[in-house]
Amino acid sequence: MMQETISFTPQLAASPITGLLWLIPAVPMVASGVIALLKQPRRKISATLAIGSLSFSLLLSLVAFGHVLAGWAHGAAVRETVNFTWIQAGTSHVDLGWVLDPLSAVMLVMVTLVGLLIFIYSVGYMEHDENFTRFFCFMSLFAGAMLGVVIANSLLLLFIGWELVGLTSYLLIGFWYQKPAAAAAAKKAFLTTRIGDIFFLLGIVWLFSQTGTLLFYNDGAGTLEAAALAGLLAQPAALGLTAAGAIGLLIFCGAAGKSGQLPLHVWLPDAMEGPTPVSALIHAATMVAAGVYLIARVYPLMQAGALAGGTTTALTVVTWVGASTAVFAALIAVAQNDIKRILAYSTISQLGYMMAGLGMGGVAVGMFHLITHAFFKALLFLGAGSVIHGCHGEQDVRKMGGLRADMPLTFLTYAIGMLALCGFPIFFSGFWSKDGILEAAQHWSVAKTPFYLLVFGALLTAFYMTRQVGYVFFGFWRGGKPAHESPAVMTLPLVILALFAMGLGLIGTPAWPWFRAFLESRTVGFDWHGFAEPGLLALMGTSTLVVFLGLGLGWKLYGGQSPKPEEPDVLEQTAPLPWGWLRDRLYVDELYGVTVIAFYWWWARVADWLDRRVWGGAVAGVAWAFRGWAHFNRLLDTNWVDGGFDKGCEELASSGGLLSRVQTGRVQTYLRILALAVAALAAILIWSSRA
Amino acid sequence: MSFAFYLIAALTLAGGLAAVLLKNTVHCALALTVAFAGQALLFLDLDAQFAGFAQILVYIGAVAILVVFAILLTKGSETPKGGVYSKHWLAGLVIAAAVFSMLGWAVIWSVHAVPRGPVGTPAVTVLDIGNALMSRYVLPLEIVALLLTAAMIGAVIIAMHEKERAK
Amino acid sequence: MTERLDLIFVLIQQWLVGFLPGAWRPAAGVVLSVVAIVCLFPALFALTTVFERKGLARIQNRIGPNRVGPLGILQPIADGIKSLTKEDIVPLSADAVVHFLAPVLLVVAVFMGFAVLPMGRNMALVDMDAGLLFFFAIGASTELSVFMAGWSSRNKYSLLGAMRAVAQMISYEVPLLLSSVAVVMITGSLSLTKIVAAQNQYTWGLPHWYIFTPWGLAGFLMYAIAATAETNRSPFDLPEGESELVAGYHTEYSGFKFALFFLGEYLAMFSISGLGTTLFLGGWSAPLQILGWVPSWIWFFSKLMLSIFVFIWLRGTLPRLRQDQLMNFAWKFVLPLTLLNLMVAAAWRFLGDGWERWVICSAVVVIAYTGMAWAGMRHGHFGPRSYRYAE
Amino acid sequence: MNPLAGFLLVAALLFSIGLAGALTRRNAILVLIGIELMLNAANLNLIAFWRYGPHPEALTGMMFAIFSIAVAAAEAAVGLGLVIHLHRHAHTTDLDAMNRMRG
Repeated sequence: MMQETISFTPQLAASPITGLLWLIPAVPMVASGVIALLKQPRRKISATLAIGSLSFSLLLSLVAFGHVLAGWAHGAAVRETVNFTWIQAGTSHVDLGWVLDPLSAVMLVMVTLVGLLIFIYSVGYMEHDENFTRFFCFMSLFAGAMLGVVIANSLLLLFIGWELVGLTSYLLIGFWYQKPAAAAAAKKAFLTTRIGDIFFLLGIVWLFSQTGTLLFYNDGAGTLEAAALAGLLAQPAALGLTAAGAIGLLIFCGAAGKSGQLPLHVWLPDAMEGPTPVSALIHAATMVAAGVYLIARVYPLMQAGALAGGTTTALTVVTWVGASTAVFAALIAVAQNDIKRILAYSTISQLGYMMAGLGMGGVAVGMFHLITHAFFKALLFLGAGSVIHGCHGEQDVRKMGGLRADMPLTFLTYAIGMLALCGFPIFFSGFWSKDGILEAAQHWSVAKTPFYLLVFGALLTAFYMTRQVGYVFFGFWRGGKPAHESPAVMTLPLVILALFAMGLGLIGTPAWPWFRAFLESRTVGFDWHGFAEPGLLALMGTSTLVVFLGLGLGWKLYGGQSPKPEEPDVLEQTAPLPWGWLRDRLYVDELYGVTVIAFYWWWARVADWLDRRVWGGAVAGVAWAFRGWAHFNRLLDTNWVDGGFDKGCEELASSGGLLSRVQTGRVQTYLRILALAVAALAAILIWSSRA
Repeated sequence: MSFAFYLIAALTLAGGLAAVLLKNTVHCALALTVAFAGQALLFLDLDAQFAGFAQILVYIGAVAILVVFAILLTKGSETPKGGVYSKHWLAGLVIAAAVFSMLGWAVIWSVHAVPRGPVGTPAVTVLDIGNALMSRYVLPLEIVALLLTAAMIGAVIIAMHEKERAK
Repeated sequence: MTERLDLIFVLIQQWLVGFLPGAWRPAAGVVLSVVAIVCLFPALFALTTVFERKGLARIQNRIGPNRVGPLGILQPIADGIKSLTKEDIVPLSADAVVHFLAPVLLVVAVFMGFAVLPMGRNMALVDMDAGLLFFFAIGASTELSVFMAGWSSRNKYSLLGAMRAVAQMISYEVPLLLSSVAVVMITGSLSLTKIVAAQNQYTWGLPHWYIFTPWGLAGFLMYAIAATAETNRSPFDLPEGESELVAGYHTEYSGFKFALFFLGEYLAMFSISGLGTTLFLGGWSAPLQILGWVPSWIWFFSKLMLSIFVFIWLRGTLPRLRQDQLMNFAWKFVLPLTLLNLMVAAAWRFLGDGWERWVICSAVVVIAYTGMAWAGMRHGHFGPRSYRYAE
Repeated sequence: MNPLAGFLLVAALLFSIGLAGALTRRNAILVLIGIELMLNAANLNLIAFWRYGPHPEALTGMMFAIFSIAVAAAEAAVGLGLVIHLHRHAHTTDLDAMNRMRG
């Protein structure tokens, strides 16, 4: 017998802040619900609600972060969970819960902080949009869902948040649904990520069938804890994989879909059809990073069975996919002209770096790049938004130019973001986080190719960013109406993000690997000898060299010159053929067009034919048979049955005439009959009970 | 059977009879309130204080006023031409008498079969009633609340004057 | 000595009853109390009429009655004699029986309300378990007498006045009841003596009157508004608006019957003030602990007279409302706020004894009042509006 | 006489009076008045059974009567609303005159 109950009794005595952790996603969600009920003209209230709720979440996240920090300072690895049973069906039950540990604490602070800044920025950016309240409704919903993903202690809760995040992404990409391109992009994003999600769901179901729980941590009974992992390792799957490895790969498919890894990256560039703050928040800083976060979250599962210093099949796949995505996307970015599209490919590329970092260096390496990237990529997108805003909606870099004079603040912050992304040495966070990944790649035991791929990617990154900045901010103005600087509500978040883009590198230098120690709950001290590790300085030198090479190459080709929009690109003049390939995004979309979509087209034709010919024919045959039977019946009816019925109906009509005399339409007649009937009934009852 | 009971019963029945028999509709309504008041007194005689006061509050304070309003709104206080009784008044009277004889017979025949409760006044306070309403009878209470809301909306909609929109 | 003074009426009653044989004593005690009430309140009524006329005169910069007796103190006696000796006119087409019954029913019903009011320590005529319900049940039947008066007079002004009065009384009875229910929720009893006993406690020498709580203050305001309307006093005196309806439902009454109506209205004012005093102002309890030696009935009647003074003050100050404003005010402002007040009272009950309940309840009440007032002003619910004639 | 029987007989009489009124009067409002009397008689029965029944502390009859009073109030409101509507529609409250089944 099915028995469904919802009991909300936490199983563990957790600290007060962990008990209240659910408020962090809940408050923006509630705000979203309230905003959904508001009318469109209520701009101020909706923006206030969204920003206020997220500020509250930020505050709580900071408290949670402080709690974890305090625990760490006392030498304890903080991992507090609150679990509860969601569905109880017979003896088996599905549990949900949330967890507070260094990983989720860091992500909470990042998501709420970046989110808050982007919300504030949106007030300025979306100022003239008629669907202002709808925008903030979706954004708040997104923030809530994303925070839900972050605090989830259950693969199921994570998946719920994951799908909600996908939904809001769909809604926001198609925010200007009047534009056909936006509507198509939204559908594309939704369907493409769904492919990954199906595999992810398969992995979840498999995991549940193997371990009977979806909780990550549950006092030794969670899926990420030793007992369950040992069980998974003992279970062989196909192709020489263990169950743990196979599930890990399935989960990685979901992550690849969401994080735009090869070959499911095609939706992300098109997603730039959405408003720019959306691109910044969802498609650069947070949602696409959710895939990386997912891998980091289930890292024990991915790593299960690895020997000391070794790696697993799952992690190897992650590494290869990440490294090739990094180079692949960076190559395409070189030949793009849309300011946001360049950034989108750059995001894909950087996500590849993170994946590779996770695969080769562990959670800390990947996560560090995730955090720094979130800040500088949000900065770049918001800067791009500011540029677009200032250029009256123009997105083509060839039609800009010389903006450093018109938009000084935007230029300054954009330059900081760009240098951070390129990995300009010492002062910018990107340098340190990318360096961590390169170092891990250098020491990887399986192969050296990823290292070379990533170094090449770094060179390309520096090159295409220089190209973009050269086009946009240097040279002379090639557009129509002169550009103007954006209002303070937009530039202020830029400045704050720029500060973070520079300063965040300090917490992850080899001399003071604070971030890594925090995630792994080790003690840390400041030590110059961190730089003295063999090969490290050489590596840093290499990467610096590569960056300068990229910057210099870019500056040489694009700096200060301002080709007309109609003129072919400098590179196109030298090598038109590969340039064409790159401009057309290496034909991945077309490949899908001739393979997947063509197959579906063909299959739809087949199904259509089947429907028309086979099933339709069968149905038509049956219909014919029934029609024949019906004709036969009609003959019978008209000759035999009707006569009898007519006779009966005449009888009924005459008796109905008798009865209709009672139906006078007078209420009191009815009442009278009713009363008589009651009296008679009472008499019968009493009489019968007497006997 | 105390003297008070006979007095109150007589008052109630007289009020009821007057409500049914009088010619002027408003007088009928006023006689009806007398019957309601007598009924409330009967409740008090039965130690049902709460029900008695509720009876006064609801019936005299609301239902009687409603009836009076309805009479005035339908101009019902004027005596109609064809008399106040319907054509088939004799049939109605006979049926009512039949029902009464049936009920009276049933009461007299079966009342001794009812098991007797404890002698003396039952100690029921308003607090007990409140507790019962909030625990055992909470579902009926909610349903009645819903019903009252529905009835209120329904009555308003039925009686609302549909104005033709001239604009 | 102070205790004796406190219980002086109870003692006098017992002393008087002591002369009778034992079997008659309970009945005689009740009769004595009834006689006391029936004598006391008309006397108070006489005093109040002159007080009101004097007070209104002060407000309007006049002198007021000053011919009969010193400073016009004996004016009510002269008025009484006048109305008793006047001719009792019954209109020819009037329904004589109903015309006669209406004022009698009014006065009887109003007098019955006093039975449950605790006018001092141990000074409630009947300590009924459902006292508050009794009070409202009896109060509801006064509407009927108003209707009877208006209808039986066969005068269109009387009928219009009566219909207005009944509609108004029904409309304002709802918030009146609801604001009292808040008190019942907190006290957990419908018995008025228990309600007073619950308020007769002191912290730091200050009383626990319900008016000193957020929900109590809000409830008292609503109660005062509804009570003013329920007794057809200015600014809600439309049913008797002499400029529109001559004198409302008692246009066709003269002489003693008119005096009865007059008496009935004032008695209703007394009883509703007495109930307000009992529910929100601590009944007969002293305002400060150190004043506890003053006899309890003095406190009750002082508070009663204070309320009467406020009634008079309002009458002298505020202009009359329009019918649509009156109804809108009842259903769109007073009723929602009393409903909210119920929730605030419930929150108060379940938030425990800490300071949080003060903060939360006060905040809710203040926000609701300012919000409603703001919205009302903004959408013009209380502002000027074109008049829709009765159809 | 058994006290319960007294109350029951009074209730039966009241019920029959109400029924007679509902059956013989022409005015729709008077029919409603008759029905109100019948409801009251039923309530009296409930209270009487509660008072003289075996378990007065269970409050069953009392509760039934209280709910019945509440429902009767709703019934009166809707019924009178209908009568007013009918009057507006047919310009009469005479039930004998209202025998058309169509509007």
